[in-house]
Amino acid sequence: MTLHLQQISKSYGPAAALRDVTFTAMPGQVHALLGENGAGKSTLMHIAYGMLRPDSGTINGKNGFDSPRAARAAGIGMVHQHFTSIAALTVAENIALTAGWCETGAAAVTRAALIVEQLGLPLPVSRHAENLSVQLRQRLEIVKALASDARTLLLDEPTAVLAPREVAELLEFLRVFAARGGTVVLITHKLDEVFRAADRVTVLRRGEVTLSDTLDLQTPRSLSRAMIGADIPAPGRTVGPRGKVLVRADQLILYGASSSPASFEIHAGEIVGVAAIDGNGQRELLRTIAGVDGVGITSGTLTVAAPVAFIPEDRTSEGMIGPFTLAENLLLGTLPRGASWIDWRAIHGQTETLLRTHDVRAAGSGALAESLSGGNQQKFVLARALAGNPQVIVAENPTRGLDLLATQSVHQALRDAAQRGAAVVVHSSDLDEVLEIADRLFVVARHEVTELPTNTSRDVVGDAMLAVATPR
Amino acid sequence: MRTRTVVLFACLLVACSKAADRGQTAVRVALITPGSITDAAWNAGAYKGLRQIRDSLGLSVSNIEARTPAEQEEALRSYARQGYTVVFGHGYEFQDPAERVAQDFPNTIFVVTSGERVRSNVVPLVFRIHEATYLVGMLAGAMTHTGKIGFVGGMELPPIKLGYDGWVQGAKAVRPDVQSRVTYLNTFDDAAAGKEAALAMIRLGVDQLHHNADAAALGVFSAAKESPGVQVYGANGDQVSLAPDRVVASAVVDLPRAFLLVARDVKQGTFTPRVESFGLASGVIRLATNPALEASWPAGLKGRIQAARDSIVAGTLKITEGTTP
Amino acid sequence: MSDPILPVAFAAAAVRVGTPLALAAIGETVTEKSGVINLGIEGAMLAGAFGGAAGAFHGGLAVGVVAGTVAGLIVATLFAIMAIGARADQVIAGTAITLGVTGLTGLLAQQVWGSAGAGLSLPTFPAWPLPVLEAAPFIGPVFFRQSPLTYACYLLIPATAWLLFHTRLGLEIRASGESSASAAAAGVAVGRTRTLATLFGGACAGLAGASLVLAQVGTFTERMTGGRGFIAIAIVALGRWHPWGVAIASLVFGGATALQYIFQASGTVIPYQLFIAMPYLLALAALGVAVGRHRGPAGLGRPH
Amino acid sequence: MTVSTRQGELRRDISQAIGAFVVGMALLALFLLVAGFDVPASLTALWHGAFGSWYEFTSATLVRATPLIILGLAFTLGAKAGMLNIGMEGQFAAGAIAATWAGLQIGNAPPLIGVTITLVAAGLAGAVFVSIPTLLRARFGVTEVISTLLLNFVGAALVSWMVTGPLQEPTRSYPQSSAIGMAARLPHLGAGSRLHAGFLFAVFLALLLFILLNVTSWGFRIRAVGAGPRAAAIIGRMPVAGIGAWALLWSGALAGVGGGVEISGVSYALYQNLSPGYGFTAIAVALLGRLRPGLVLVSAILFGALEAGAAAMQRDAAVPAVAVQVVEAVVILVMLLSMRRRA
Repeated sequence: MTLHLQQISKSYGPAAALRDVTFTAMPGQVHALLGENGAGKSTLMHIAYGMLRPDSGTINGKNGFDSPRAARAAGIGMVHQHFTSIAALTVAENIALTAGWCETGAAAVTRAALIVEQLGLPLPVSRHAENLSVQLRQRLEIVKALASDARTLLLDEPTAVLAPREVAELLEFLRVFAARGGTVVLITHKLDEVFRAADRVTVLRRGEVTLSDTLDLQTPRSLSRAMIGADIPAPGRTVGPRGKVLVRADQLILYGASSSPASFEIHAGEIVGVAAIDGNGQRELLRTIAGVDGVGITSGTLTVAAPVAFIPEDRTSEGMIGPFTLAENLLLGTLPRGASWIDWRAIHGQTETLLRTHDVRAAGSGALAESLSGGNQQKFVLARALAGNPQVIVAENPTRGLDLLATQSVHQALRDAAQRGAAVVVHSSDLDEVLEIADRLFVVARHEVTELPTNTSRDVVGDAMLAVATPR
Repeated sequence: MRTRTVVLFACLLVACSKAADRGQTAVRVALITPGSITDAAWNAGAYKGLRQIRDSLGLSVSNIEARTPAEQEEALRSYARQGYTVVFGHGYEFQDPAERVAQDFPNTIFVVTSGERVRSNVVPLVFRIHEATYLVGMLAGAMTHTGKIGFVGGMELPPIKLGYDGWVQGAKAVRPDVQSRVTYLNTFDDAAAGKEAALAMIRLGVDQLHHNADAAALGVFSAAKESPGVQVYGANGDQVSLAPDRVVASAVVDLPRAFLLVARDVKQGTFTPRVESFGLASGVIRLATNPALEASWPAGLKGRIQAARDSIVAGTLKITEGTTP
Repeated sequence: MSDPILPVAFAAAAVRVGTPLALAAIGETVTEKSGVINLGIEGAMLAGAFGGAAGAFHGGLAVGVVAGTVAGLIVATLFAIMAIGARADQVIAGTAITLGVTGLTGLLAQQVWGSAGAGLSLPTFPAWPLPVLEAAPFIGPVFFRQSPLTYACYLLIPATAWLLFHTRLGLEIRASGESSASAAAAGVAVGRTRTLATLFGGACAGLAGASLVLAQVGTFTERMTGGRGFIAIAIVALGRWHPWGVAIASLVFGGATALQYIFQASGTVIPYQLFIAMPYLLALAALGVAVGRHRGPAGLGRPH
Repeated sequence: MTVSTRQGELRRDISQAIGAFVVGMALLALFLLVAGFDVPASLTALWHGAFGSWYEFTSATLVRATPLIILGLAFTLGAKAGMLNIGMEGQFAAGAIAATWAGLQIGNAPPLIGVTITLVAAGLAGAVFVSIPTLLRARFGVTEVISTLLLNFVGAALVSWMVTGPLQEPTRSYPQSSAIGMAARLPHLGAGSRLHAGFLFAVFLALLLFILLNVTSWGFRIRAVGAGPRAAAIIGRMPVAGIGAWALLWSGALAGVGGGVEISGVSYALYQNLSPGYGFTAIAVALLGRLRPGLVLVSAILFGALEAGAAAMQRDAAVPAVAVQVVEAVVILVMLLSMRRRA
């Protein structure tokens, strides 16, 4: 089935998310939809899937779908960027829910078992979704999308949480699906995936189509220009002096995490990149080093120099308090222990200084955190973390959801901090980002920490991460 | 914000005009009830009395529901400030606040139903309901087959306890071995609770039920209605109509009549502060029997009840407080 | 309790007292499964009692049952407009609605029956012994000599369990309650599903109120529900958000209440207030011990 | 309405509160009209009963507002930390019991000391009463909404037992306690006025809470835990559950003090029906005051005026008392509709 989006426009208030976008995906092809974060890729696909109504434009000659249900009835299935399976329901129930089956209970289990068999995507159908590994949850997302006989499959950055070998399997599946006459739209911002899997490519930039063509005429450079508009200068990279040991783990075993003890040292001036697939214990490791969230140490010792700054992955719920002002959010990170009076004037002053020095665009120190854009929020979180001159900085996915320029500025800030003598530990779900920024490389797999040389090939790192990606 | 608050208060001060002097010479009567006047019993009776005062004495009246001590004192004071001649506080709980307020308003007469102490302008209205429940109890003692009688009270208030004492003593006078049971609901509103309490007693063998639980007592009647062989006795009003084939008699407190008597004295200028105590002799407290069931009374019972009534009126038969069940 | 019929009578009373609680709690279970906590069911129950009384007063028992259910439905509609339509805080909207309904039913009762009240003028359901079943030892007199509304409750328990766990709608309700965002992504109309579940809860609460009037006391009095709706909410947690668990919890609560009347009437020196507080203390203890960390639907109380 | 700063929030909060109140009053007028009452006479009575004279304003409106202020602040304190204390009615009862007990014991203590002991006892009792839900939540994860709600019924039974048992007056006939000692009573502000020093105390509490919440680290932690528990734990490194429990305890203590002030300043003895549902009305008060101590004060006075006015409506225009509950509910619902963005 051909998916034809004609002159789609969509605005949120004064900001236009999509302007006159025309997009066509043909049966038998994998069509890559490429673009920076915020370019409008997800918005476009949400419109195609009936989750959003366009302000104007048509889908296959009609006004768009009223609901995802209508889209599914038209043979369209979607795999979302974040998992949408419901943890407390079984795999079969999750499939039944999305596919719109009337069967429930045992009948649904039978039908689900048949579906996963047919699709060649095996899943334990009567298990609860919360008990699945990350790879199986991702597989469940695909099964859900295809269960109602979808012939058009939309995938929104499906590879973000997968290890390289799993990515390869997924792309292979998509190729086969297309070869059998299916239509695939693959949203990504990774050029290598585009070249490995796609037949056609469309690039969006700031809500407009900047390129749409068959892939064989394209080069990485042409796509990158279409995405970003200009060549991005490579960030300057000077490795700081390797200083004294600021983090030392000795025979460390974390509570609830089995496997062998970890011993490592992290020095001042270096950036340690942590590569791992979600759910393998990197979160616990990072949070234990940062001293937050109460992960217990079962045995061994961990010594961390103070002060430690932590940059949590989810800035809107963990990094800051939305309905608080920026001054209050600054105080949140700098409040001394014990009882004291608060000198708001001084804190507002500090906040204003911070906003200026880190180029955070906000209405002032009295602005509510939730009124800032995502990039500015992250800049603020980073600025606050660095303001206390931390010895150790721990960051989880510090660039998630940011566009390329904002990402560059975050990377630069972390490098600067390392150069000033801090020890920096960074995890990103994006292996490429880890490889780009790290001076040293840790892989966390099945709660085991292994150090690999930085010049290790991407595939070898991937294998190290994947060693544990099989169902537990 | 602060400026707005100041503006608000300024408005209030301007608005606080001299509203009070609205003094009138005509006799005006107010009633404060501690519960809803729709309870078909204690408060409804008082409200009926108030309407009769308006209709038959031609006085202007007002009433208010005040459930809490704070509201009760506020209401007493407000009526007194408005120059009401008589303010009925319908319950023992008005005694203390009425005494406090009365000092400041010597020209208003405060009548406290079920009160106890008399002051120059505070008058307790005492209903010796136990004189009637004694007679009702005699009937129950005579009518019971199982030898077990039961009582459902709303709360453990003095008039309710005293009524219970009369009921038990009356029953024992006729049948000394009678067993009595009592349940307090802690509510006057929850009819379902009243019904379950009554049903529990019926299961325990009780076949004669009496109550003092206002609206919640409707459940007692409902329980009796559906339990063969169980008879029920009304309280406060004549409640025969609730279950004509089951209500043997009611211990009536004729609240309207008592209110009317007090109001008439005030209107005629013959009122003197004293404990206004009403018993069988006054006609305010009386036994109302169900004529349809009188045929089923044991022989001679009518005479014994009449004799007991005469002894109570004459003062030779006294009902003592504090019966053990 | 040496009397041999007493255990039967007690158990029958537990079922009778538990019926309105179970009706309201089962409805609330469906509501909460969809992610909505409705403290307004106390109000819906009171409205149901009033509607049941007014309906029966004017048109007989059947009209009473329908009117009571509809009254509960109306109150739940108001709640749904607030809590689902306008995404207002559910706890507070429910509390406010209960407050308002308490006043409104008081006013309306005065309009319908005047200041004399309803008296015992309303028809009530007699106990309908079910043929054959009622003859079963113990079980018969306890469960099968009850009012038709109790039988309706018996039907409602498996029907609700079936609805929740064996139908498409039930799946959508549970999905909405676990994660409204994921449910929406799966194409569930979360707002509509939650509204349906809330209305169902309101109708059940209305029926519960009507059963209080039409199967138990035969009259309407102001504030007559006396907090039963709030207890029903505790029962939902006690029953771990499952219709059968809720049914058992209702029975336990009904038993505790029935027991306190028997204790009181049996004559003890223990203050009667302890008996009155007993069901609530029991619920608290059970919440701590039995429910523990079982938190119910993950999205409970969160607007979509 | 898009709001990006605190000042913007405050302006929005005030205008919405006023709007909700105005709409509530308009609906009241409509309601009276439909129900067949004399609307001008009813509204005149409402106004006079609340603000008609200095006496009415102080002795009716402010006296009724006093417990609403204290309980409104109690709810505010809990809600700021994300704890919904629906059980203030029960804590109020516990506080009243303790205050009565203390007031009966202290006899001839100097007045200031007597009142202080009485109110401290009330606060302690409120805290003890709420410690059960606090513990259940900390230990077993039971939501405080349900546990505090259940304890309201227990509180009512407890008062009922006290006035027929341990605290009953010596003749043991009336279900009430003896009057507390003079030392335990809050003085009246002016002869013939019902307004007592408890009102000033409530105003002081509002000021105190304002200061604590806004310029101390204690209050900042409470607000942070309520507004963003995850961020408070991770960035602020705060013990979230502990701070929440702490706030709930103080909320209960404040509600207990509310009961103590009612005994000390108004009833002087323990009765069964001490509260007409202050614990529930105060939730509305706190919400209308947008959980800001200063606005809670104003909104409590508005509710006090509404209730005093409703009493006068019944007295002078024969409008049934239950009407006021309908009005209050309407005000809360309109308020909720206007603040949905933050719900």
